[in-house]
Amino acid sequence: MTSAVATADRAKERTPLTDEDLLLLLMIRRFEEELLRLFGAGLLNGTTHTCLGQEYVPVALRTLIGLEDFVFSNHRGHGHYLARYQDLRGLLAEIMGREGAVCNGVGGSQHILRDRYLSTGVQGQSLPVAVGVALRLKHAEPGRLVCAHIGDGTWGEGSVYEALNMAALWRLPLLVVVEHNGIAQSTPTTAQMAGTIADRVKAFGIDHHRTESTDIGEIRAELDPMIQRSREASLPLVVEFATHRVGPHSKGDDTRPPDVIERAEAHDWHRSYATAFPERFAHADERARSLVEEVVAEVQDLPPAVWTEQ
Amino acid sequence: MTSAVATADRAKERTPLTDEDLLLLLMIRRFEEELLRLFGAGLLNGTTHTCLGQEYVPVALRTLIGLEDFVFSNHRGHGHYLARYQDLRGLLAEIMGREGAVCNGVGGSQHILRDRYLSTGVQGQSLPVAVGVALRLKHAEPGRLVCAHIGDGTWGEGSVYEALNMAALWRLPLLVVVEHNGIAQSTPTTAQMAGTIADRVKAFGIDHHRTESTDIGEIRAELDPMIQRSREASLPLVVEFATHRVGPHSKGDDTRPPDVIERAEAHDWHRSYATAFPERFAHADERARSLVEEVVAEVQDLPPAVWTEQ
Amino acid sequence: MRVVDNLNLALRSVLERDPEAYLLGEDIVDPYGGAFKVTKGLSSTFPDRVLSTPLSEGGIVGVGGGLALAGSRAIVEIMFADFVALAFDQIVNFASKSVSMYGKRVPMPLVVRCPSGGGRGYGPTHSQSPQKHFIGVPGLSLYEISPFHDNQALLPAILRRAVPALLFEDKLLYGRQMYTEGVVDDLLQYDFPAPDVARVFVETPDECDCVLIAPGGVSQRAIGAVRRLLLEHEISCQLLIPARLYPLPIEALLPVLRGAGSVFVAEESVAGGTWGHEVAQLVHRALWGELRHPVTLIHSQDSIIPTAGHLEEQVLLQETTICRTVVETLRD
Amino acid sequence: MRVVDNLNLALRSVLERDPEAYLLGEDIVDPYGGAFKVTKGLSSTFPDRVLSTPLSEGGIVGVGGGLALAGSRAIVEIMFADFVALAFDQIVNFASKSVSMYGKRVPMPLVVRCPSGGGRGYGPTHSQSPQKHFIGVPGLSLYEISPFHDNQALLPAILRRAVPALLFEDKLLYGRQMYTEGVVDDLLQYDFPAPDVARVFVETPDECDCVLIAPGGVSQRAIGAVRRLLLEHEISCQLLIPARLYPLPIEALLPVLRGAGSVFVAEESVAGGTWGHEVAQLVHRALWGELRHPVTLIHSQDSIIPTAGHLEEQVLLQETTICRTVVETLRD
Ligand SMILES: Cc1ncc(C[n+]2csc(CCOP(=O)(O)OP(=O)(O)O)c2C)c(N)n1
Ligand SMILES: Cc1ncc(C[n+]2csc(CCOP(=O)(O)OP(=O)(O)O)c2C)c(N)n1
Ligand SMILES: [Mg+2]
Ligand SMILES: [Mg+2]
Repeated sequence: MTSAVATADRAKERTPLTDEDLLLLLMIRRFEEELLRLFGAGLLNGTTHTCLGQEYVPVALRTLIGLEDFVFSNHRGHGHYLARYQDLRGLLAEIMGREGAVCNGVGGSQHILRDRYLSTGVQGQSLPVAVGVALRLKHAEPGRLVCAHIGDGTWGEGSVYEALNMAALWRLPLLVVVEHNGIAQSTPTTAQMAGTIADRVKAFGIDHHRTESTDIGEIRAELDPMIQRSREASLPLVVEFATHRVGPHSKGDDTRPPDVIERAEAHDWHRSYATAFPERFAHADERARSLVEEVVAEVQDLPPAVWTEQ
Repeated sequence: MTSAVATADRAKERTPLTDEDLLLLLMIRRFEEELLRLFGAGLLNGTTHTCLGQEYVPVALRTLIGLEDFVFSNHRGHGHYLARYQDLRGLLAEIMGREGAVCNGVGGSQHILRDRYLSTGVQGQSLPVAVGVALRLKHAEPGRLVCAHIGDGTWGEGSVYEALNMAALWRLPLLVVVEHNGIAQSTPTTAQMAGTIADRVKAFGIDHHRTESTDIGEIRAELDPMIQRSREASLPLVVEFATHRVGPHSKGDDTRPPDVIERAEAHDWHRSYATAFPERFAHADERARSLVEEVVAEVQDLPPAVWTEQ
Repeated sequence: MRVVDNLNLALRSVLERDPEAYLLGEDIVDPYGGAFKVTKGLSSTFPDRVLSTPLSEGGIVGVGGGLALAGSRAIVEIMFADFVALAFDQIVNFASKSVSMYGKRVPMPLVVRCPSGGGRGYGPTHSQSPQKHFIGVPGLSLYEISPFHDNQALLPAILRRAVPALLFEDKLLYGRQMYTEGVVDDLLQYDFPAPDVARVFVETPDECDCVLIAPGGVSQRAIGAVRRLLLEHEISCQLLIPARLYPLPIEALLPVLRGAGSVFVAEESVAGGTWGHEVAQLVHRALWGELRHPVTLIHSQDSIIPTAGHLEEQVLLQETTICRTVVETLRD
Repeated sequence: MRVVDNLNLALRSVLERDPEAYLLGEDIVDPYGGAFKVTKGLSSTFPDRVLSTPLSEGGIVGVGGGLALAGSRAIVEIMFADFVALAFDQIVNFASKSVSMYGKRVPMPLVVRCPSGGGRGYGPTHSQSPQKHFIGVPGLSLYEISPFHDNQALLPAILRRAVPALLFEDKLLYGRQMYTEGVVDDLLQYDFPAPDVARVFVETPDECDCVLIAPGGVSQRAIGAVRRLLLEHEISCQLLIPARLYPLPIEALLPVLRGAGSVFVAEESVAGGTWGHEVAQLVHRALWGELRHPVTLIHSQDSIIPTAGHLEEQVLLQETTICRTVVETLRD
């Protein structure tokens, strides 16, 4: 309760955001909701992990991470992709296995590669790979960095520590973005993580910053100088977002008690922005909704994706 | 230079130790030296990693760790084994592949199992296994613990962190003994480890204690209450020994510059005890030497080990 | 009873009868009960011995190895068989080696459960059949569940052998019904010509044009193919499903294979170095001269497993592939 | 020139010609120069691109994958092939999959070097030949060095193919001499009937009683066996050594195999699901009816590899085992 109130209070002090950011936030939200609807209606095959509640993370980062930087995403990656490319159609086609799919329907929701953006479905695997990319960037393209998104549960994997060690030893421009939503699939962080992410990171001599904010402007102001430094000094950095998973892990598999779900919803950026900028919000939401609906209608009618380069 | 002097000074203040401990220390030392000699003479096959300089670690621990506790050793494990079982013959026969070998010559120097003592040759592999044993002990034999020896270089392996996390989460009686000798094979710790072991351990909410001492009595006094607590409260504990590898990594492969080797030798417990208790030392050394020589003579004449239980 | 329920009961009865048995895995405790619900209800009854773990596949198999080493029985669930890759070292270089590398036999009752296979659109890293990568590890056995083999008998038997084992569980099989009382359907019956080897046949078990060997996960497709071969092509094909894939009890299969002269192996593994290669070599050595053609391997394409349904279908073993291969091979 | 020096030169020339090439591994920098000295001198010339790493086999193969993905060429040394188990996930589920799982071909020039094999008394966790566990991974190629194949040609060719590769390097081979100019010894010659396939023969390459196929690490034992077969049993045996083990260029071998009617595969792998099984299946399919007996697999026992010399010898493939198996098989 108290925390819900606190969030509502802070909402009024939201820093303004551009129409583009607001639209992007809402587009991702609508996209994810639409996916769950399509699954429910039996129109999607396989599985998916929506980023409901966490959309603001990649949207906040997108002005700080350029197309020449590498991004490693994970299973919960639709927002990461959309914030970077605004490509509703390519992603939906990928998830539905239709023509125009960004990976020809081969990778699906969890395995996407586009230029310098890559996601994989095996937790923790990406960090050593990101270290390798950062090693190259350091030599070949100084000033550029690698941004890798992982969840809190992924800190169970040993590969994370092997990677942090090398990134620190070799002073590599690696930004690890931890979306700490307090849960891994069904397991609360308290049951899968001893100690804290902050301490684990600092133990490798790596800078760590934690933000509780869901305010795009505030987050950018906080992170900009740190990310700049990581680029300029070629140093790893871990940024931890205290965030909240508003939806199920994948689909229909949310076994959290109602009060926990409520608490997550109370922290949703969505409410805060709706309260802070009601009119702009409603307008953007309308637009996001129609954009997504259009794409859904369009993609559903496309022929199946064709895969030639096996 | 200064540190060599400091060590010499401290030597005079050595706490007394029992004849048994002194003999054990020197027996291990002679055993390891004898192994290198045998290798040099072409009488041994395969490889070996002596614990020269680190003998005092298992000797100090032996009164704190009972036969009902489990011990996990590693590649540098002769001292661990001998401190526990005083079984020169079984170990030498194992290394030489002769009758009476503790593992019938199958495991060799690095792979030894005897009752609740086990060593393996793959770095980092033992810690998750030790967690499993500790899980059982916690339920089935409360008060007992698992002691696992690893080196500083082994902190590069992800399995170490997976294990620490589970040990802390499940509050298991696991004592990790880190023999931090500043080097992994040929690579100095500074080139393979970012940050510190202390911080890495604490980041998992696990107690950490570092000792610089090579004094058996002092070490026992320091560690006894902590190990007691780990048993009683069923909690993990990491004890880090700042130690020094006086010999090569395996055989004839010491590429360290002379001053680094000298520094290691200056910290050798051997000098300190020789200075502190010259007569007892000489007497024990004589005895150790003859015990080892006897065993070598005896084992060399034994027939090859027989392996039936494949 | 559904296969998943049979497996759940089997796990429950192991935990019930053996107070030293542990079950570990990611998200296996209630109310979630595991990604595929195999462990549903177990943690509520055995809260101390059914543990949800962090995401640490290598680590938890290591923990299982430690439990087994110390005298417990350990069952570890890997959420998707694909991730057993992360535990390769613990399985191959610790648990399996420990059985013999210390010069004496060390009991290691450890079962690593691996939900495997595709057909659900989970994509390239969540759909694999990695059985083949674990063949030929001294000390390691491979098993696969089937709708014929009662896991309430199989699981305790595996643990009693006290060597590390991988148990592969086809994800699509979970929702299927177990067969009972020797009846597959209106046309097909089954029996067990050897312990742990199920045989599906038409009318008389002693006559057939060919034999098809398949692991449990392929049961449905194999049965479908056997039906079609009979109904559409008048080919009588016997199907053999061994519960233990490796070491394969080849002696037990030989009496059935001997008569046929024509042997096929169907598996979902992608091409190359598959389980079928192991089967084929054993059969070739045993029955050289009695075979009309080399043992024919039928498997998925040499390809990663794509996500989109229509692409996945092109890659993965299908009933029709089995059928067509048998018909074409017998025609030649 | 010793094999280790040839390999060292090959690595040097890759680093020299390709400013984007990296070499990573534990203890590989000078003055140590790697556990087997293969990388000696390289870090002194290329300090920024030859890096000693922490003990993190999984991690460093991942780093190699990242370098390759980003446009570099990466070579990673695993100190002992046994430890490649720790990198199984990165090899199978990242590097190899990335080549095709994104729906388009992604170049992944990554070579993982694995010093393999026993015979040096290093014991069960430092003596293995894990080739077989990596067969049949879409996108992954397996190579093995030999005293015939010049690594200065092989290594750049592997990198040019831009798919992930494992390169197995028999530890005992390092100290041997490379063969040159078609001469093996007083009795035996060699040629390359197909690119990357070496053939050892007596007098005329077109006639022989049988063919023996072996990976490079078995060269010495295979050559020894070929000599003894000739001298002691008057059996003329041709030896084929392909540099690429998987996918095996079977078409290139067939012309040689066709005449013989009798084919053997010798490898150091312990029994079960070996590379030989893959070879055998390809040969059986291609030459069914022309073979006098099934392809005979000769390999190490179904056992962990013990440490003591006399026990190790009982387990590992020996020249005498090859010899005896050929003689007995041909006699039957
Ligand atoms: C190696 C591996 N183990 C298990 C899984 C199955 N899995 C997918 S997501 C997930 C939970 C991840 O939790 P977290 O890192 O916190 O990310 P979140 O889902 O909360 O965004 C699990 C167990 C996987 N994909 N990879
Ligand atoms: C997984 C694995 N990688 C590499 C090795 C080879 N190796 C054996 S000991 C060693 C160095 C270990 O360093 P450390 O942990 O500091 O122990 P120390 O040798 O200093 O006692 C290496 C690289 C191994 N045995 N296992
Ligand atoms: Mg999470
Ligand atoms: Mg060390």
